[in-house]
Amino acid sequence: MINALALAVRRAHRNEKTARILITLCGIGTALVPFLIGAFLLLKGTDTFFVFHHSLGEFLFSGVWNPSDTAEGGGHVGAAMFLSGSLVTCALALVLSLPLCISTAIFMTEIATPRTRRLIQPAVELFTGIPSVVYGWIGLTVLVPFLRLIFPMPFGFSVLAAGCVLAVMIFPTITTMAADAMAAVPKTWREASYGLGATRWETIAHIVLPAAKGGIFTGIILGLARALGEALAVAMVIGQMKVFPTSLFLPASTLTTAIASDMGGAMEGGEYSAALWTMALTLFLLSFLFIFLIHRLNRASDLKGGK
Amino acid sequence: GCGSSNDANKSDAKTQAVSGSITGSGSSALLPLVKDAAEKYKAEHKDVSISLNAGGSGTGLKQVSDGSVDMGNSDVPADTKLSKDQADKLEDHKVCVMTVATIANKDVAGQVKSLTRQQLTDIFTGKITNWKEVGGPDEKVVLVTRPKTSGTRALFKQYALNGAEEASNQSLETDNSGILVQSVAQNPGAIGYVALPYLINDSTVGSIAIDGVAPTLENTYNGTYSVWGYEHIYTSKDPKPAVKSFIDYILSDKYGQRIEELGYGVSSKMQTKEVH
Amino acid sequence: MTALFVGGAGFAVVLLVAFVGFVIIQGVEGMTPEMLSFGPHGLGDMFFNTVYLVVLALVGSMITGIPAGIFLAEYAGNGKVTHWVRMAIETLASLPSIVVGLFGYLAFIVMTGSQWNLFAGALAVSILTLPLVTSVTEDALRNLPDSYRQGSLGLGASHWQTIWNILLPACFPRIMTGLIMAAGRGFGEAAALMFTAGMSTDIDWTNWDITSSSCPLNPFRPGETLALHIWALRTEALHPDAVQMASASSAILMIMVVSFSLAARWLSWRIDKKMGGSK
Amino acid sequence: MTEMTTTLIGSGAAKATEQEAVRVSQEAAGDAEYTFSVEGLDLFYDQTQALKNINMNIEKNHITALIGPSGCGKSTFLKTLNRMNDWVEGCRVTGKIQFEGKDIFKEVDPLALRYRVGMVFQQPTPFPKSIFENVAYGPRIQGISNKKELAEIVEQSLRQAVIWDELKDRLNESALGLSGGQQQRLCIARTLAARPSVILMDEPTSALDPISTQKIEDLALELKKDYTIVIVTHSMQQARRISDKTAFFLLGELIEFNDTVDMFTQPSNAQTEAYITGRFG
Amino acid sequence: MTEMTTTLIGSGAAKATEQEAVRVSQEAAGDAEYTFSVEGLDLFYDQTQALKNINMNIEKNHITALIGPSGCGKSTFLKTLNRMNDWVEGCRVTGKIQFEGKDIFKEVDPLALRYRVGMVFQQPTPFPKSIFENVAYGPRIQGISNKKELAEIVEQSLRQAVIWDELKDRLNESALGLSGGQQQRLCIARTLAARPSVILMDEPTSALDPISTQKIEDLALELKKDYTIVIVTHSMQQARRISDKTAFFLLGELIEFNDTVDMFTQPSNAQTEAYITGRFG
Ligand SMILES: Nc1ncnc2c1ncn2[C@@H]1O[C@H](COP(=O)(O)OP(=O)(O)OP(=O)(O)O)[C@@H](O)[C@H]1O
Ligand SMILES: Nc1ncnc2c1ncn2[C@@H]1O[C@H](COP(=O)(O)OP(=O)(O)OP(=O)(O)O)[C@@H](O)[C@H]1O
Ligand SMILES: [Mg+2]
Ligand SMILES: [Mg+2]
Ligand SMILES: O=P([O-])([O-])[O-]
Repeated sequence: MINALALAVRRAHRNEKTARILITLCGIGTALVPFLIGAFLLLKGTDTFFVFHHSLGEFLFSGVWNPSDTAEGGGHVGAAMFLSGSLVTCALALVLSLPLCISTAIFMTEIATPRTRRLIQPAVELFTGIPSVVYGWIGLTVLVPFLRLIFPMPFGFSVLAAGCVLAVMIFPTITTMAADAMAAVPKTWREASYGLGATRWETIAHIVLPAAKGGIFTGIILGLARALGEALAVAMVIGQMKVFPTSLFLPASTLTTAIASDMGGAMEGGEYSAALWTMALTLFLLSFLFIFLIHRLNRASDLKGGK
Repeated sequence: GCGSSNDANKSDAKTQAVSGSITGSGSSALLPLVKDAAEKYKAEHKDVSISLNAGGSGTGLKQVSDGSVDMGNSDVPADTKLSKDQADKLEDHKVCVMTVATIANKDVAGQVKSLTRQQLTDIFTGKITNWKEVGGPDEKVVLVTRPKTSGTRALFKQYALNGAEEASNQSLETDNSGILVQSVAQNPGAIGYVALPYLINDSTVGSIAIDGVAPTLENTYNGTYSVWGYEHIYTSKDPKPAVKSFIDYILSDKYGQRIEELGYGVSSKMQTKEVH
Repeated sequence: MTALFVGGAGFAVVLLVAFVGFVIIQGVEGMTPEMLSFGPHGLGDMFFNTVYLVVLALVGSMITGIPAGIFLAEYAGNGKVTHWVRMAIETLASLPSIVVGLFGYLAFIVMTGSQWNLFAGALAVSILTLPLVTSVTEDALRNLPDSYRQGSLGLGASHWQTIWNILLPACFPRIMTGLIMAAGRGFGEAAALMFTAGMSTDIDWTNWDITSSSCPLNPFRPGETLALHIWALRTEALHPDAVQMASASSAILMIMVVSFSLAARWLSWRIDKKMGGSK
Repeated sequence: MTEMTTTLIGSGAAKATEQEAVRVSQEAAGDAEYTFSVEGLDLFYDQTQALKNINMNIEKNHITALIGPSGCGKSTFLKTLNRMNDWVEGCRVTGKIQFEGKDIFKEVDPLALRYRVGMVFQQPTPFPKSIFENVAYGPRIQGISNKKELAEIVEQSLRQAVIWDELKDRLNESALGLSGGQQQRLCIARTLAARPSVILMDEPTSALDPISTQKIEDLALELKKDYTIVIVTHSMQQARRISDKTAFFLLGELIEFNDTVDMFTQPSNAQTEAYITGRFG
Repeated sequence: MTEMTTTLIGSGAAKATEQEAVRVSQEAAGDAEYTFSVEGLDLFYDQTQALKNINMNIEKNHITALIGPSGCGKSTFLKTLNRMNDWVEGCRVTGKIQFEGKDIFKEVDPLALRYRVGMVFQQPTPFPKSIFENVAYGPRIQGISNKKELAEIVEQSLRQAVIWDELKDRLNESALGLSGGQQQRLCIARTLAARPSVILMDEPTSALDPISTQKIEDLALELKKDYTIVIVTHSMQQARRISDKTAFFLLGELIEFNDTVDMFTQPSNAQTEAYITGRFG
């Protein structure tokens, strides 16, 4: 009996140790994946600067995009038009969808009865799962002809079309995050506000929205990250003209569409492919920056909110 | 031969039959032919699986050279896209001749039947921006082109535009020939270029002659139309049996007839000695 | 004021329903029996590839994702390392899928010297779903009542015994829900597969020799998925009914995603009911 | 120190009384005998009845304590008094409650009612804003935006809640950084700033340490000069220490309602006796 | 009915005693005078000290009650006895605790210690498993996998916890479907099944209705024949009703420790008196 117990204890300790090691390995291993990806991108993406001797300034700010598809190099790798294309489409998407996101989130958490909420919430979350190529396909076959019909634009393919498709894509991300953040505002704050004679709007404006600010911003950043990273849906509707996004009604290119269409054919080890890898590296760094921002933001609100 | 498709000695045929997988990618201009050949070939060789992609000649060359596909299809010789070292490691199979045609949206093609080489160059380099400058309707010129990795573009640039670089910042770049045809058909005032086979069954766009010479197979054979090139299938020096057998099939006389039906030219009929 | 918000929400929901409805109806209208067949002219092969690839990907992300979630919820303290691990996993979650696709192409195709194959595609997708599985597992563990942990530890169970015997079984349904969500993500993925799984497929349904490259079950063969097929069809001007094919593919994908999403809903609703009903 | 505090409270209270006078005359509060008089009150949450035929009069400037085991309906009753239950889905009320002679369900606007009947909760509920903004919240809601006027109200309310000295140099810090006891007194100050005449308190000290509890109790005794107070407590000792009247609830029924002294020395009901002698609960 | 239950308990208890004897002799528990003897115990959560120099002996087969206002360290002290505090981040302990003569921090494996010193929590903590599996959990952890043996232990433990008759036909149902009182007794049975010699209970009845409370109290009195029991309670009445010894904690210090009867009739400390007469807390 005593041996049985001692044995059980010993076995428990041994299993504990093994499990802890394995699980820690998996945890650290998972965390290494993005570092690995980062390392690969760094390896390939810095060729532009170290092998082909372009300056970071040229890559970021020059509008001359004419890399040579050879290992000798000698072209121009100004990616400013792709960068600005990405930023403009993301900003446009945000402008288009944010009002809808916030009002839907407010509706879900503050106005809807639990029954309605139970219907709407899954519907909104369903949006998240819709494949981006399907968005792209509908954008291509419905939105683009429609835009060509109602606006004075030569192609239909345009920054506006990309903005619309992205707006629909990031809507669920921002809405669910914002709704979660608002729902997480303690009921007691609402009660206290009502108890002081505040109306629902006063409570939402003065208590709920300020308190949920952090979550809403996190949602916005995640939405932007998704918009920035979307390749195919944008590629299907933006027209992929290698110009700066000067008009809503004209085509343009983004970082992702340029990679998606040119990477496959660019010569391995050539300047063209190096420039594309540098764009991929840029995307990676931007996502990292986004996450960093979210953490900063949350930490700041923790400090303000914590005891 | 035909015996292999005979049901009676099917089991025999199977033991001799090649098997394995073939992957190919590259030239979208050559894709219709390779696809057609694959379908016919597989009818006789049930154990071979063939997967094919477009993507552009550069893509095909790159991928065959890094080994991610077995066949790299290209409109241009390998050494124009790859380094000498890489190109030397590949085996070239010239399977046919491909003619590149200038195409335009119907509204333009109805009025502008032919352009001079200079006009064409001016249009594609962005110097001419309205069709009325070349006798067409008062409509803006919309350039629809292919990316730098395209073999069609390389041929067109070399033989139609006298080597002038097209104005890529004014053009809609399309991933392959198929979508180029669609885009030209959908956009008024659009002009682009595509391999002849894409026009065989297509009436949505009109073709434009160069210096009065229409882009047809006859004109290519007799040397009057100069925008053409050999179509290459590149493989490694020592391809898998299945790959070898497939390429042999394409080059066989039996399949030769089919090539013209699809809109490609047969190499042996070329009367000019130009090397494209 | 209320009207404004109700209007906004209503518009959004109507848009969604219209969108889903449109895709499905348009796709189903254009469908022909041939499209639904398995073979060179149907979508059946792509459908199979999609399911097969997602299953492989899920297995991949489960094997590392669930332990990683356990690590974050149970074993990682609150130190700097944990902070970085968490940040790394969040970064992974927000990486553009095309970047992951490029990485996959480099790591799983070029460096291994292989050709496009389903397995490489599955690995790329599993990288994309890994953070989801990890965070779902972590959240599920964290949301368990503390009483489970206390009760078990108080009886002299070790930490691992507690996790294995009490905590994991208790959050199994939630992890399942997470996996279903991850599957939904996998179905729709295309950008990560462009350079890994290949954009074509050719399989022989009579061939069950797994080493043969035309065997459906061989993961080391090129395998185009439905989502990728939509992308590829866009460029297929030669195919006479490319548009209908793409619409049909969209409809099939949409139906899959909607039904998986509903399944996940239903499952978590069941859990809530069971937990709620317990009181 | 205590002397100073007392005088400060004195002056604050005096001011408050002035304002009270103004408001009362404005609202023509009538000469209602009781602050609240409750008649035949039934309350349902969906199907379940949480309050059963409650009849009770709550006297002005008294502290009324509500006691009873968990789930007996004390909080529910309290929330009904300023119609906070309006916000609860599926909550239905029948019966009549008069506040200063007016039917709160028919004759009084719920917002106006809540301006006059303030509430303090079990857990301190400071908003994630500065201390100043917390206290100024009620007045702002009521439309006061003049900086000087707000500053005056804030100071006066914090003084009344005997927390001015502790916080006067930290008015712009976040209220979330305060200790539990300070937070609770801040919440009382916030309620006072809305210038109510009744304060409802739901177990205001149950989350607090003994010293903070003591402070809140002292405060309640001080405030009762100017306000009517209704307090829910789970501590019979507390009820005994501070209340004038005690109501004992059980399973939604008002079992006994009496002067606190009488209730604890000679309960007229057997269940009350069992409860206050600790035989259950 | 009650008679039957009693006899059942009797037999169960008899069995338990047998086993107890076996175990005690096997483990050579020594002839330690006290189950626990605590010397100079200090406990810190990060910087804050939650227990200050506690000295206390807990006697075998007695019920020792721990009382004191919220936050005084009762739960902390209880958790230290079976080293559940090991799991709390930032918790440091100095001083000495002997369990049956052995230093629990040096000479006893924490898992083995918890096999012998069981714990019942404020909220019932059933696992989301069947009733049977809940009770069998402890034995399984200890390496028992024989079906028949397990079934025997489960039945015996449920009998000891006076819940066998209620549950014997539902052993395969989920434990989450039981009422709060049943769940709490199930948790006690689960603890008993691990065959401890001490049972620590942290406010085991505070989430329960009066009738369930009564049952748990009866059960504690019954169990004390075979087990040493330490119980934290917020109800002085409960301490008075069931405990032999009472310890009064205040702000982390053990203010007074005495026989329950003496403590409540003639407290030797002024603070104790203030607390038990309800002047604070
Ligand atoms: N929002 C609600 N919906 C449904 N039932 C509720 C709701 N709020 C309270 N109840 C029920 O009404 C009854 C009375 O609840 P109430 O909160 O008033 O009790 P209480 O006396 O304040 O208890 P405690 O001392 O625990 O605070 C309880 O049975 C409770 O379960
Ligand atoms: N995990 C922890 N980390 C930091 N401080 C803690 C922790 N647990 C408890 N404390 C602090 O230790 C002190 C004693 O807590 P403990 O839970 O032992 O009190 P208690 O007497 O059981 O109170 P209650 O009657 O409310 O249960 C309290 O001040 C509490 O805030
Ligand atoms: Mg209450
Ligand atoms: Mg405690
Ligand atoms: O035939 P291409 O696709 O290379 O133009």
